Amino acid sequence: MPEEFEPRIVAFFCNWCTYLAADLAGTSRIKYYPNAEVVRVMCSGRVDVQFVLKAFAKGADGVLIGGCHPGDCHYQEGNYKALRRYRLLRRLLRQMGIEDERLRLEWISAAEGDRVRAVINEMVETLRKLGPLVKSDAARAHLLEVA
Amino acid sequence: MSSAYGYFPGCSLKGTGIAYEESLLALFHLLDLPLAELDDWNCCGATSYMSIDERSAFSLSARNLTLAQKAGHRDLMAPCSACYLALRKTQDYLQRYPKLAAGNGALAAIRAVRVRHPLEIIYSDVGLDRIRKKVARQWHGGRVACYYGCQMVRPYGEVDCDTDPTRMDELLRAAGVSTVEYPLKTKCCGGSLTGTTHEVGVRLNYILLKEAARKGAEAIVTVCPLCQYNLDAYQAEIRRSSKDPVDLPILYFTQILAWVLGAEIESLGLTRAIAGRKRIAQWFKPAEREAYV
Amino acid sequence: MKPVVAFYWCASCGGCEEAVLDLAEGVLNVADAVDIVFWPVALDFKEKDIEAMDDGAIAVSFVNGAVRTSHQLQMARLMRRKSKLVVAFGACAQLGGIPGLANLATAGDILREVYGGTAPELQFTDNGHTLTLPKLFDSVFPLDRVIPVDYYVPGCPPSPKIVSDMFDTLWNGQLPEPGSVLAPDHAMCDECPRRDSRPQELKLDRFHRVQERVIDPDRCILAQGIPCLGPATRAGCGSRCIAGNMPCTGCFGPTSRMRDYGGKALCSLASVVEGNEVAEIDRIFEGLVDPVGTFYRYSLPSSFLERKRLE
Amino acid sequence: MYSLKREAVRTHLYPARLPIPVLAEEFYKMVRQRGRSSEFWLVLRMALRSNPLMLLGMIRTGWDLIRTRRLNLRRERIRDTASLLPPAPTEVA
Amino acid sequence: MSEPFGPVRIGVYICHCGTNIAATVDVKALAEYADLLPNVVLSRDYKYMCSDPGQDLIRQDIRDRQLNRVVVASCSPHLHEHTFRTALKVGGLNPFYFHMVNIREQASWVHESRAQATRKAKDLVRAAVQRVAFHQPLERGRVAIQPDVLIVGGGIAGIHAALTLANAGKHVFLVEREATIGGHMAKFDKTFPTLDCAACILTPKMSAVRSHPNITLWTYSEVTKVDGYVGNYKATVLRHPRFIDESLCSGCLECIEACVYKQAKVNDDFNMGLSKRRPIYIPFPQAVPQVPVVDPETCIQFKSGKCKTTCIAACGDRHAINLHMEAKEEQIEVGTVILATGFQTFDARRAPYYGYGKYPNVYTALEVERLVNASGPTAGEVVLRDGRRPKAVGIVHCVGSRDENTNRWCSRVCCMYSLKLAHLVKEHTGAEIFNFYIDMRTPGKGFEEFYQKLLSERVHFIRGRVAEVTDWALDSSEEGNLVIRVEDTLAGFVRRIPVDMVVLATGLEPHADAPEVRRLFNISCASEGFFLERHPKLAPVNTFTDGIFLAGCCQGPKDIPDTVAQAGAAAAEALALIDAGYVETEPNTAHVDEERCCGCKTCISMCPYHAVAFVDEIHKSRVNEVLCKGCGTCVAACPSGAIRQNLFEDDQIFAEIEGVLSNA
Repeated sequence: MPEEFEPRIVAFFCNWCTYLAADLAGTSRIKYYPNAEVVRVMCSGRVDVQFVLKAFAKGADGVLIGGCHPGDCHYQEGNYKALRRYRLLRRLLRQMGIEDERLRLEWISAAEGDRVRAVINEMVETLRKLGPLVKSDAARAHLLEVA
Repeated sequence: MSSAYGYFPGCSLKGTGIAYEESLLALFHLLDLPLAELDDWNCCGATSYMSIDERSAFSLSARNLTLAQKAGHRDLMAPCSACYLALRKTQDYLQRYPKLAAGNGALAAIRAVRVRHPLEIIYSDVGLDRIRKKVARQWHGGRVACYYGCQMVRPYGEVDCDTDPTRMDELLRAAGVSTVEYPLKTKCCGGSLTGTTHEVGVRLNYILLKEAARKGAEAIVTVCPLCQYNLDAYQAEIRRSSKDPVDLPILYFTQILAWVLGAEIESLGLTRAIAGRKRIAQWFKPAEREAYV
Repeated sequence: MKPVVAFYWCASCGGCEEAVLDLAEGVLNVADAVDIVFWPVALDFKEKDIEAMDDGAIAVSFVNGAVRTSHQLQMARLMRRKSKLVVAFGACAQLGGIPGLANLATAGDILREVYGGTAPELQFTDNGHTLTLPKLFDSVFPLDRVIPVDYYVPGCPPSPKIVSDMFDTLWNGQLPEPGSVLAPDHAMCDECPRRDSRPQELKLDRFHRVQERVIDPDRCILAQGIPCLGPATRAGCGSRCIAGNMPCTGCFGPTSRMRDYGGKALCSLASVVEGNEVAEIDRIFEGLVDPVGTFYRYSLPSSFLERKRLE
Repeated sequence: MYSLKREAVRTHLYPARLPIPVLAEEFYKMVRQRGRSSEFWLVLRMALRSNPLMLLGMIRTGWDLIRTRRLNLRRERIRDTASLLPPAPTEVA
Repeated sequence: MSEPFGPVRIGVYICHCGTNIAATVDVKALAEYADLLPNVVLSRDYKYMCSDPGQDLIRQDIRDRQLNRVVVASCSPHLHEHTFRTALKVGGLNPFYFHMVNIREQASWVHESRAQATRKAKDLVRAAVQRVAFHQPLERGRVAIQPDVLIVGGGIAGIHAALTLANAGKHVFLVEREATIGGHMAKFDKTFPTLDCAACILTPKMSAVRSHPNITLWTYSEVTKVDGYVGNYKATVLRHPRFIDESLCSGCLECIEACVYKQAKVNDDFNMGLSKRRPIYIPFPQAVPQVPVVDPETCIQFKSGKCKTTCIAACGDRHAINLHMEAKEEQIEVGTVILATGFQTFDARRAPYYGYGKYPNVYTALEVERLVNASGPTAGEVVLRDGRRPKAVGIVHCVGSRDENTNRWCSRVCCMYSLKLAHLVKEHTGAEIFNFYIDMRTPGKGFEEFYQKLLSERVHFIRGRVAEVTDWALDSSEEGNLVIRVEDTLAGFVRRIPVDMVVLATGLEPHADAPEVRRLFNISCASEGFFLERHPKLAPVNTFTDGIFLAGCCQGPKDIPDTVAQAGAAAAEALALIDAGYVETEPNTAHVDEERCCGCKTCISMCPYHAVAFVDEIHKSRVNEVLCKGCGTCVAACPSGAIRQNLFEDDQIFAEIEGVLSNA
């Protein structure tokens, strides 16, 4: 694929752990790739599968969901709901020809600013290798051919 | 994948440290741990090589690691502390700076092979309990000081705790040998200084010997051919210069362990000792007068 | 004079045509009430007859079936041009329907599958006569993806009640907001005869396929571990499947507040399983053999992703 | 640390005939050519190049080693000495 | 979209945050870009949006330009969302017609390339502009604040906070794990830099706690369960049996004298094991409450049941001793909680090279605190374990502090307490004292002066991290001594200092069970494991859980003055809530569109707080907005989209997603 491909990632971060971790990364001036853009939700349990599908449909090459570590959820169990949806959604995406690496669920606590960097950088590098979600303009054009 | 441990003797074990090799082979035989000497291994490069040309120093060790991997060894055992460190360090650096590995295709080998020291192999893979069970001879000899030296434990601290190693003590105690608390156990033996700036090297060894004696040790046990040589070879000279009547046997931990586990005395290279020969003769009695436990 | 209406079918099974006849004698009222100018399945009119008509001459066209070939596309556009109102009739026209599952493959895959190596030629000439086959698209499209649609009638097929209500609204009632679905806007659980048997704290620790067990005819089907999409599916079907002791597979499609039917349904169903460990969760979901077929059975072409990713 | 030492050796930044760098150089040569070091020959060469007199001091130790059969006079080498050379810098990615 | 006040009119404000943002994000370009976005009627950039003039900008524009939506792109919403919402409110607009974009923590501070940071900032602003168009006016709910306060931990922090609140007329439950309050401070002899005696300043406060009518003191107790939310916490306190009834005991301590153990055999924890106690004991003479404890581990009656129980006899008709006492649980309801659970000292065995546990004459600082303490095991005599009086003492700084291998942080108090111990030990013994330090850190009122005083007392200061403490003697002068090996980085060579006593200035670290406590109260820990404050500067005693405050070393190492100050601050925060009488809650709660709800009950099992209930009469679900904490899990789970969440509506989030990607 072209060298200059830069993946776009939509990141849904929970307000209490992962979003704070991102804030910590900021205040600690930890540098990471600018490819991920954060949508804040109160809890990873709020992340509706439709959001993820929407992001992919609108051109995201990857989607990252960040929640509190198991047992640490600010709302006790929201992150487990997220985990269950994630596991099933993953299988659906496979059927739709979308690789596992494009959807990640990560537990990142408010103390783990550096993990935000690690996860995002790692994901960006993986996606660079995978290439864009919509492989060719031909594929893009196809859906428009009739409309 | 070969079940045998890859065995990297290093130059010294073919020379001044030959007793180490002899006793090591005897011990591994007793514990039925298969060894396979690395074919056509080359010098580890030690520290001197490093001080001329770093890159080729790494490629030296990389070659050995590659040989080990080609031979299908999961573990590569280096009994000499200097060899152990050189190999381990190469592995570490090549993983951290892959560019170093470019060209000699070592990276795969680097990841595949575990560099290990016999002390840690016996401690982890055999374990104290099995040593206790396998004890065949009662130790009548004196208390010993366990001397770990510097290169085996630092900087990696994988063979044993880097600041306060105890595994040799634990193993020997398990074998019924009493050891003394030896504060200098990780100080340097001087390495090649005894050959280059002689006085400095010998002084270091004098300190080591004297402190061991003060702590009530009647022998020092080592894990490295160079430590053994330095401590062993200059005691006469030390006696002359310091008027201190030091005469301590300097043993390899493999010699004591193998003896306690019932190895042929002849197979342990005990007669190759320079200092403390009398004591050695008393402690390691020939077979017929043995009290079996 | 009577309102002029037309029926047309694209990629469909014919079930929707049946649905009209399912009105039983009601169909006669319809026949009396309207003047049918085009109905390939029942009456012998030709495409050129429609082309001959003035634009907008038809009051309502009822188009069922999804759009899958160049000819269907052309016909859809023709019907649009000639009609004041176009009603997407049935799940296929509204959402893509069962044929929409073909979006897991490409035209190439399908032709290979059906004809082996030899795909049919699109044109064939024999002593002066030229036969032309329409082009098979790589994807199936819901009607509103190719032409503007005024109203939707859900169902596979639409239930008689929905159909008769539709006719009432179209002739007698005043017209609802364009784009609306002519069915209630709440989920069918509400109408489910078994709704009270659903436990408050439902937690599923495994899933079964219908053929794997005998379904207790009095208990909530989902509570028996069989994926039932009633909670996510628009009401109006008269819960015929449930009456037949079968789970709801979602033919009536989403309510107005859902944007991706399958995604929402999956999200909801996944929320009520047991297990906090990946291994256990995966074990439970093994029971859902075919997620796309389960959640997008009727709506893949109208989902956010529309189809399997093209290489 | 080694960088400093290397630099010092390279620029001969040490008293003439200081044995440490000499040892290093001799060791380097020997291993580079033969793939292994042989203690006896190594020490001999070092002494000869730095300060032959130091050999006198070594006589006793030497004798002890011979007495205990620890002095290996063979000049060790490996078969495949070619593979010792590090990759040419050009190969470095 | 349809709009009560006509079309959507959005104002976008880009903050420079001085250079924090402006240096990396092209704020001008960003503002110009925003100006062109749909529904945006004006877009400005300004140096400090959070400043008064910044907020005034918003207020004026709302008035003059009829804005009905506001987007501010600046720092994290955790910092200033509230500030700007208030600005909208003052400007006469519903505060929830606002959305905040974080282009500092998520752009300027974490990316290097100006181009990329600016590109990302544009995406985020575009997303916010699209989102805010869907915002709805909302009203905050109010929650009444239960006036009682729970304070966990009876060290100086807990004590001070308790007294402050109690004196303000609030009722306080003070729960302490140990048998007495006082914490670490009770173990100290003197306090730096003033050298006033710890007991003299602490014990009056301790007895004040005991006697205060507004304080319920539960020692030997632990909080085991916490439910509820700000203003309405329900806590369960487990009270371990001390086998002596506090209400009956008069504190005469005759039972201890009467114990069949003629001399004490059990290690005395309060004295760091430097002395012995009996199975029935009182931690120290001034302990509060003045009530002994029976230790079932060692009491003969518990072990064999064959004790003459002379203690019970000694207690006579007071019958205070009850060896069958059982643990009991107390349920309390409080509105706010102050955590003052303190710290633990670094275990010196983790630094084997300093010989603690190997050489008997290597002590930790806390042990020496007891040695120099007049009421300590040696009545203030500084003597070694063999009874000798030390002639030379080495104090090793930074043991378990500022060390990659153990704890990386500076424990803040060690330099000063080392100076204090140096002074006290010299005073008691006249010994030569050597301090081995990396840097002397004396930032505090009178601290530097104290350091100077020590220098003039001819205490030796050697700058260098100690390599090891050993008994290896190089020559006869070192025989029988401990030798401290250190590189004297000022003199520039390695030194060997023979001493006969070594004091390890062990650092402060979080309690081993801090993670459990953290979960119990639903707060976070920072990377080192201390409890995480809401903001390091602006909210140092708050946590991210409303109504739960921090005081003392559980939040990070600090000395007594800072601890007391923080305890006061925590008390003030609690008081502020209590006196307000209520808190305004975030309106981000979920609600059911009952018209649309199909009664499938999926949502019921989603809510851990039982905020969603099924109403059988109407066969629909309903959300209790007071119980709802606003996580939105039920919203995502509602299969037909009948549940919605304020501030996180589907419309809003979809708009945001599309916004982020709409240039993709």
